[in-house]
Amino acid sequence: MAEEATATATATAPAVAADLSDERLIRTEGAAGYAKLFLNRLRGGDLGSLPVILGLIVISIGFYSAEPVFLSSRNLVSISQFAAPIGIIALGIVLSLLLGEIDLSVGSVSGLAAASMAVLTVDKGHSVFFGIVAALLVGLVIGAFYAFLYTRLGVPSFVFSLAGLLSFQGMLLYVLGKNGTINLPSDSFLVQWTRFKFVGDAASYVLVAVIVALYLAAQLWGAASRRRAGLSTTWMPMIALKAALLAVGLGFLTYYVNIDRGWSYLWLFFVLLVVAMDFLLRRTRWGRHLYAVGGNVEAARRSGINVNRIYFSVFALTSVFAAVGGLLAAGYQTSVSQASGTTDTNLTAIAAAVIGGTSLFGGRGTAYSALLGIVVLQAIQTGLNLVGVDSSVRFMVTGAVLLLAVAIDSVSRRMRSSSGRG
Amino acid sequence: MAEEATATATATAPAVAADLSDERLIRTEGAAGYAKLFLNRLRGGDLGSLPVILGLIVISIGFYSAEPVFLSSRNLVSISQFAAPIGIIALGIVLSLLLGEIDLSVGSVSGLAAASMAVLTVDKGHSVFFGIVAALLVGLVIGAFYAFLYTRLGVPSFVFSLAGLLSFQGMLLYVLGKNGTINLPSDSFLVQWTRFKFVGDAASYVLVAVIVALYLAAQLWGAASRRRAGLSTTWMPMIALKAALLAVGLGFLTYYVNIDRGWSYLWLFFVLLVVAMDFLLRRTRWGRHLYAVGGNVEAARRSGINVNRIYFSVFALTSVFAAVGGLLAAGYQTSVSQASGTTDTNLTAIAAAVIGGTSLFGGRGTAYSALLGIVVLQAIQTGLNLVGVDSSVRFMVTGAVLLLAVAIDSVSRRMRSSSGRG
Amino acid sequence: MSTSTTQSPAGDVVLSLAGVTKRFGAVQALTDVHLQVGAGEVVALVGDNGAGKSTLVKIISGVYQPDGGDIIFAGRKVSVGGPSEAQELGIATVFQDLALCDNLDVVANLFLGQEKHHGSVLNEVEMEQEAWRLLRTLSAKIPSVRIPIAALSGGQRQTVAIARSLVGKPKIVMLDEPTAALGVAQTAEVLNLVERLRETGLGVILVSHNMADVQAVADRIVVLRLGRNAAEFKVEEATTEELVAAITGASDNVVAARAERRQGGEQHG
Amino acid sequence: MSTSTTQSPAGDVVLSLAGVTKRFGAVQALTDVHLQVGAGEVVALVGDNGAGKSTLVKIISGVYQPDGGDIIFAGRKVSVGGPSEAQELGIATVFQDLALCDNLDVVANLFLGQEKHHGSVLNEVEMEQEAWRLLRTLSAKIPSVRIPIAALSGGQRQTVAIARSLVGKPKIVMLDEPTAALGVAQTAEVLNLVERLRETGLGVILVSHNMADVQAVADRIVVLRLGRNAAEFKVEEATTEELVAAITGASDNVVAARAERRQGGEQHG
Amino acid sequence: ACGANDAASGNGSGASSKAATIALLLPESKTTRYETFDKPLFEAKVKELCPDCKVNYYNADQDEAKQTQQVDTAINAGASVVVLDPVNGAGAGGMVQTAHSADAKVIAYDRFIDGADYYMSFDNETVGKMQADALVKAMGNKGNILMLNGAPSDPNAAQFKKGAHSVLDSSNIKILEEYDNPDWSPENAQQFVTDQLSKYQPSQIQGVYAANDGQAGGVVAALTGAGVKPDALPPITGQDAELAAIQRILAGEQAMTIYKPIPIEANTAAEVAVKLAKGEDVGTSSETGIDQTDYNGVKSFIFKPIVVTKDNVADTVVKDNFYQVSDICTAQYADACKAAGLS
Ligand SMILES: Nc1ncnc2c1ncn2[C@@H]1O[C@H](COP(=O)(O)OP(=O)(O)OP(=O)(O)O)[C@@H](O)[C@H]1O
Ligand SMILES: Nc1ncnc2c1ncn2[C@@H]1O[C@H](COP(=O)(O)OP(=O)(O)OP(=O)(O)O)[C@@H](O)[C@H]1O
Ligand SMILES: O[C@@H]1[C@@H](O)[C@H](O)OC[C@H]1O
Ligand SMILES: [Mg+2]
Ligand SMILES: [Mg+2]
Repeated sequence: MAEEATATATATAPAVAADLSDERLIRTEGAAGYAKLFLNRLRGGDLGSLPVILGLIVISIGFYSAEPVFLSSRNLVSISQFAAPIGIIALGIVLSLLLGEIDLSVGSVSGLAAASMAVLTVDKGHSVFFGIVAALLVGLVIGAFYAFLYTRLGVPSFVFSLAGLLSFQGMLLYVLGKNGTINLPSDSFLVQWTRFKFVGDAASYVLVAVIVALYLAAQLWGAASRRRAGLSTTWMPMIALKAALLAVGLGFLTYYVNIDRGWSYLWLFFVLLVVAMDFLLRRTRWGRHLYAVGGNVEAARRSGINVNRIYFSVFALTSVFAAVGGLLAAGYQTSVSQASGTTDTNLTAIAAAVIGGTSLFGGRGTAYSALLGIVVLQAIQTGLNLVGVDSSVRFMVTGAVLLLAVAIDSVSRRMRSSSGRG
Repeated sequence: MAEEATATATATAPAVAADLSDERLIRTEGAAGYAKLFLNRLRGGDLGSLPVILGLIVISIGFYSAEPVFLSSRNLVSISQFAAPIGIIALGIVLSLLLGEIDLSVGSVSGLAAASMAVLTVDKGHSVFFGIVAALLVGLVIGAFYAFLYTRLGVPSFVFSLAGLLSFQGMLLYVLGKNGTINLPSDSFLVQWTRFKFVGDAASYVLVAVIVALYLAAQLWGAASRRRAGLSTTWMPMIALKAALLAVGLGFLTYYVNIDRGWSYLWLFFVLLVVAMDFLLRRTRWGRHLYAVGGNVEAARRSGINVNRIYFSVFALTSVFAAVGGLLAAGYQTSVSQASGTTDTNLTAIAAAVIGGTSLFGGRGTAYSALLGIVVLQAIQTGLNLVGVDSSVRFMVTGAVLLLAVAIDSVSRRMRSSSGRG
Repeated sequence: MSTSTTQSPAGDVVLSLAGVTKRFGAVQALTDVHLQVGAGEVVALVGDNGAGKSTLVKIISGVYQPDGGDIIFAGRKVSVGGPSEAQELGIATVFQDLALCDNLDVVANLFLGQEKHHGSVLNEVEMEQEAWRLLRTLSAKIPSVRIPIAALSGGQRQTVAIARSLVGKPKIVMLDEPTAALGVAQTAEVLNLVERLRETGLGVILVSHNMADVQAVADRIVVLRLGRNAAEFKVEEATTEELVAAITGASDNVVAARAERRQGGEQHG
Repeated sequence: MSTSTTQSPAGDVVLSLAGVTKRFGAVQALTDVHLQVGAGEVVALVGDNGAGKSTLVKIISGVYQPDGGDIIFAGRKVSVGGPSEAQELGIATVFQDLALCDNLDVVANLFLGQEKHHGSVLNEVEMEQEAWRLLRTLSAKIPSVRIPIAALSGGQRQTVAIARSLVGKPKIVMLDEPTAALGVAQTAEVLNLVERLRETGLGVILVSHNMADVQAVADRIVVLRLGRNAAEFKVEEATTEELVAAITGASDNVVAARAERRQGGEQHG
Repeated sequence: ACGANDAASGNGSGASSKAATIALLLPESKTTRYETFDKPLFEAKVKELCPDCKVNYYNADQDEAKQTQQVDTAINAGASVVVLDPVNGAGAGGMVQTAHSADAKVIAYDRFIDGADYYMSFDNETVGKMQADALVKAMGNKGNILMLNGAPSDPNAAQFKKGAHSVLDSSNIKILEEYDNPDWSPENAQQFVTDQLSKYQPSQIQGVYAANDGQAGGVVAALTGAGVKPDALPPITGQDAELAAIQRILAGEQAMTIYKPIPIEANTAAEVAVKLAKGEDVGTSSETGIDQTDYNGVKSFIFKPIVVTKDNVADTVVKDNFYQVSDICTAQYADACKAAGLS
């Protein structure tokens, strides 16, 4: 009835699209318009993830000139494989950060999950499938427990995840028992899948074609329904251009990695998860509510959102992703030990999310930041490995390069804010 | 002239103190009033650091029943000595957190500072004084560089301090060079001062008397000037009671630690720093501005506060405190090695600040949280050392106890917020 | 000052409060407050700053839990455990602090918690179309609905918050100072809107400091002073002077003094 | 609609803007705006929601940098690089979003950046005493000045923000919708205050949507529409209808329509 | 599975190529030996034996996952021989597979890896035994000790622990408390011992087993901090022959350390690596004079660790040029040096 009440709209719909009728709006039309828009964005510093990509390019050129192997097909494939497990963990961290929360225990959880799987399959003789399901359950239970601590008792996430970091490391030791390291059988499904599965030559191009077709279809369908609703649409040639760029870019990359082994299942699985999370975050009610809670939890609550459910889903997903990452890392490494997940995993995963552009303060960031961030970190690490220097120098250079990669982004943001945006 | 403009105040000052005239205020008068106020606060959950202290008491009783040595004079003295160096680092972290920023590099900075001192004094034969000054300068320069990155380039603190964590660890390795561990001469001032200086029996009681006298004087002077200004004052018997409690409490503790070696200079130095920082934070313009920037940086800037200066001072202090902590730890350990500051230092210092009650999101917390937090953490560690359990169990119990200590606080806060406060 | 406490509201009583009490630490914000709203009735809630109006609104909308007192909704005693329960009962609220998510755009804020969707996928196009319709109804001057709320002017934000309350099917709408930041045209539209809501049989609680607006649209005026019921008027019974006197608790108040001074007709400048 | 662009303000010109322009991404918020304020003059800045009033205020107070245009203060061309520079020039501002620190108490917020101190130690007693004096002047209904701002009602916060602008010795005071959340008594006090500021020779810029208030205290009224100067009136020349027409850009607007309808005298309810 | 087996093609580094690439992977950098001795010695020897060969160096910072990646990177960079000191030997099978699938040979350096082509090391369990033996001897096979083991997350620590226990458990020595020190951290060692001193009198502790020199330093700090005079310290063990430990040994603060004469290890590794790279035959005894043996099915060269006490500092670390006398005998230790006849 409130809708009836507002039925007496003031004016009839204008000739221009409803969303472009304000006369203060600077219009974007045709090629020139887009060029101008792009220039304005450049000047305003509103570049999305462009600066981090730029950072990545700078880094790559640097390492390439020091050691050409860096950009070899083979090396790119290995970077992608190593990036995947921690990238998946970082994806979970992105979700936590979007809520303005942190999870310091993803490393321990990944180790504990992998150890549980290993003990169940290798020591106790259960099937790999059983082991994987059990490991995922470990993640789920931990996440649920975190959600309980947060929503019922109000313990800050920093504290409970710090406690988890310690406790689950203890459990990892406990589960592994005296023997310590457990080697996974090399014919185990997990080992084979993570290490030796690649998409075949032909299949990979089919994949590219399907992706481009899907993209194009989604864009055109979106444009059509906006036009039907009397709203502005993206300029058609622009859509075509973007699709073409996508096709050429993906096609070339595929050609290039096919020189070596091609796209690994491991990497594709990670990318698929990122795309799926991106879709969930941007296109579903759950994602919308997640951003709302991260932006202003009180406003979200007053809007009738079930805030506790959002916290539950995020803590659970973060821990489950940690478990998945731990399993894949174990498969790729073919073993689980007392050190699994305990060294740099936490910091790397959190750093990846932040470097990719997700804010620590909630409400700002995308699923893609996990991908971008982990690729940057892995590229730095691999590059420095190839250059081959003493640890002292390597540490110093890692820090410096990291700073460089992010500083480009920061400076461009700074330009934006001084031009009044944000 | 704006003051002239407002000279025509509406009503003459009422008979009650200006700050108690609102009739909605629930009054506090006499012993019964205070008792009621206290009960109300208990019920409302507004307990300050009481819950964490309660957590500490629960922990202590637990460990005491498992191993009575835990509460021995000797053990308390050694807890206090171990707590001091990291406590000082945590104090710096508190400052960063009050701004809503983080410093992940305090561990590396503490190690680098200590290594610089050690190399200069032991290898290069400079005086200890020179070494200490150089180490503090290292901290200062790092902090200043951080401030530059933050205020000029807008790099987030998480990122630059992560870069610092790596780079300064590299520099630590570099500075120590091929010899690795450096032993400090046992007659070195730093070693002697951190390990063997204790306040004598008589002197310690004099100290207690002075503290109580100062407290009383400050309270009475405050009350007098409030009365002169027509504002409400604390009920006199309350002041007397608090002073008496302080005297008895401090006196007993002093008596108890004097059974062993007494108060160490190291611990007193830490406490002095905490008290000094507390004073600076609560009673000076700088401290006020720091809280303002942490609470709402835009509002602070619009109030004409030089926000950049605040950031500079905080990043500089955090790094300098890290350097101080590193020096004291080196003195207490009588050596510096490649591992100095690189293992748990960061996490312990940050955890101490958070457990003590400082918010990760800026604007809320006190200098005392560093003290409280580090004592809780050291008590847990010492207690577990004394009980002597497997490392797997140790990790699990550490996590659980930590959670317990903070959960008490969280639950009481939760009660408060459901009763409408904060 | 004419105080008539027993009123039979226009239609059936939708909401009725009795003996509501709320304390914050040392401040007693509400003491034994009662209030009734009927279907198709506009009740204005007025009072000085800090009188407890917003606290009362937040209690009804489930944001705060009262320390004591009853809430009777549609004849049934209810306990509003949280904002989502209030929404389920059919209570829509425009909060004084707006409660918008700065990081989300206008469309997302408008439909927050009540998104339109195909299956579980958001229907952005329909929401955007509907957003423009709602905003036009309120004469909103918003250049784009795809910019984050953080980039809007004060009045633009308030318009968004008001438009929010029209999404869904409420039985009662509470507006806490809805026109404070609005321009003259937008204010007029909101007053029109309140009248349309009344015509469709909704109960409306309107909190406002603007006596002219209150007198223009309200059926009944409830005055709070220092957290207590101070007076209640039928709108046609009350003069502005009486209202102000009830709010401030004195008839020789600063408002009266100013009015008199200006009556005196001296030219300034 | 009578537009008289060349005005000689009451005293010397304190502040004058020429050709000020500001763009936010795709939105042109201000285009070639000019404005003058004299000593002892109250200039009202009015306009629809999103017209650019607050943006203009923020440019003068150094919060935003203009994309183009000149600011002339006390006869000198200045560039206001930041809020602290504005304060040094003697520009005090009450922002529409108040810009208070929620975590600090009332006293701390009132004196933020201008604390009273002995040496480097804060003089809390003097500040608290002065705080009560300032708040009483504004008829503030604040139970305690030692509770954090987060615990205050909307109007109480606004009162604190206004009181802030009286600390120190400004030459010009800008009030961006200062009475939006205020009660009737507090509003009257603020209007009194504006008049007292004028009497002491300060320049005042008052942003408001309340035409009655504007007409009561302003000397001159500047109208912005969609980011441009739309009209300028001497207060005694302008009728409310003319003002509204200038703001909305049409004389057959919703406000006029409402007024007419109510003139029709029908009883509601 | 396509492509997995032709991975090495296109690298142009056949096993017999003259300009072969050899990868050296070391586990961490917080222990001085690796970058101070192993790496430079190995590089120098390779240069000597095969001037055209290239050595690529990697350090894993005690992170298994990082090392896995480094093996991959090494292969990508064309290594035909991988000299691998694993962070965790027990879990390094996957790395060997990776190398083998690219036709590269693996030498397990210092820590055993099942499936490696060659293994050369000081045996970890033996190290633990030697430490315990020295301690038992110094204590006259009676009295109480505190036992500080390495990090529970470090698989080598378990081997030291096992070796030490095999001796201690069958002796008359009583272990009062035992501790697995996370990160091998000296700070933790100091705190652990200090805490025990709340429970036991210093006089109740007749010896301390510390698994490495870093921990030994923490133990000394704890005991002296509790008022034990440096010359009254009980026997304390160590390992790694860190400079700081040698100094403490001379000053009488530490009883012993384990010196692993790294030159011989590094040189042998270089020799075998170059031979493998050139496709030559690796003889049954090395030019460094070590006979090849079989250790768990892997062709091995096993070296003897050496116990260093005050008496043989001059004959071991100084003689081997592991340290210069001037490094050891700083002002603080001048007297102790003189007493031990070092100059
Ligand atoms: N930080 C910002 N980023 C982007 N756009 C902005 C920003 N601030 C203001 N705008 C836009 O500029 C225009 C003018 O805003 P401004 O706040 O000046 O309006 P106003 O006249 O104060 O309106 P109101 O009466 O509603 O307060 C609005 O359309 C707004 O969307
Ligand atoms: N969360 C809170 N914590 C503590 N005190 C509070 C809180 N919320 C409100 N109060 C106090 O309760 C009293 C009533 O506040 P409320 O916001 O209901 O006033 P109001 O009538 O809406 O005033 P206004 O017209 O200024 O909006 C005020 O004195 C305020 O200080
Ligand atoms: O030599 C020791 C090494 O083998 C172990 O892995 O880490 C600690 C060192 O002391
Ligand atoms: Mg209110
Ligand atoms: Mg505005």
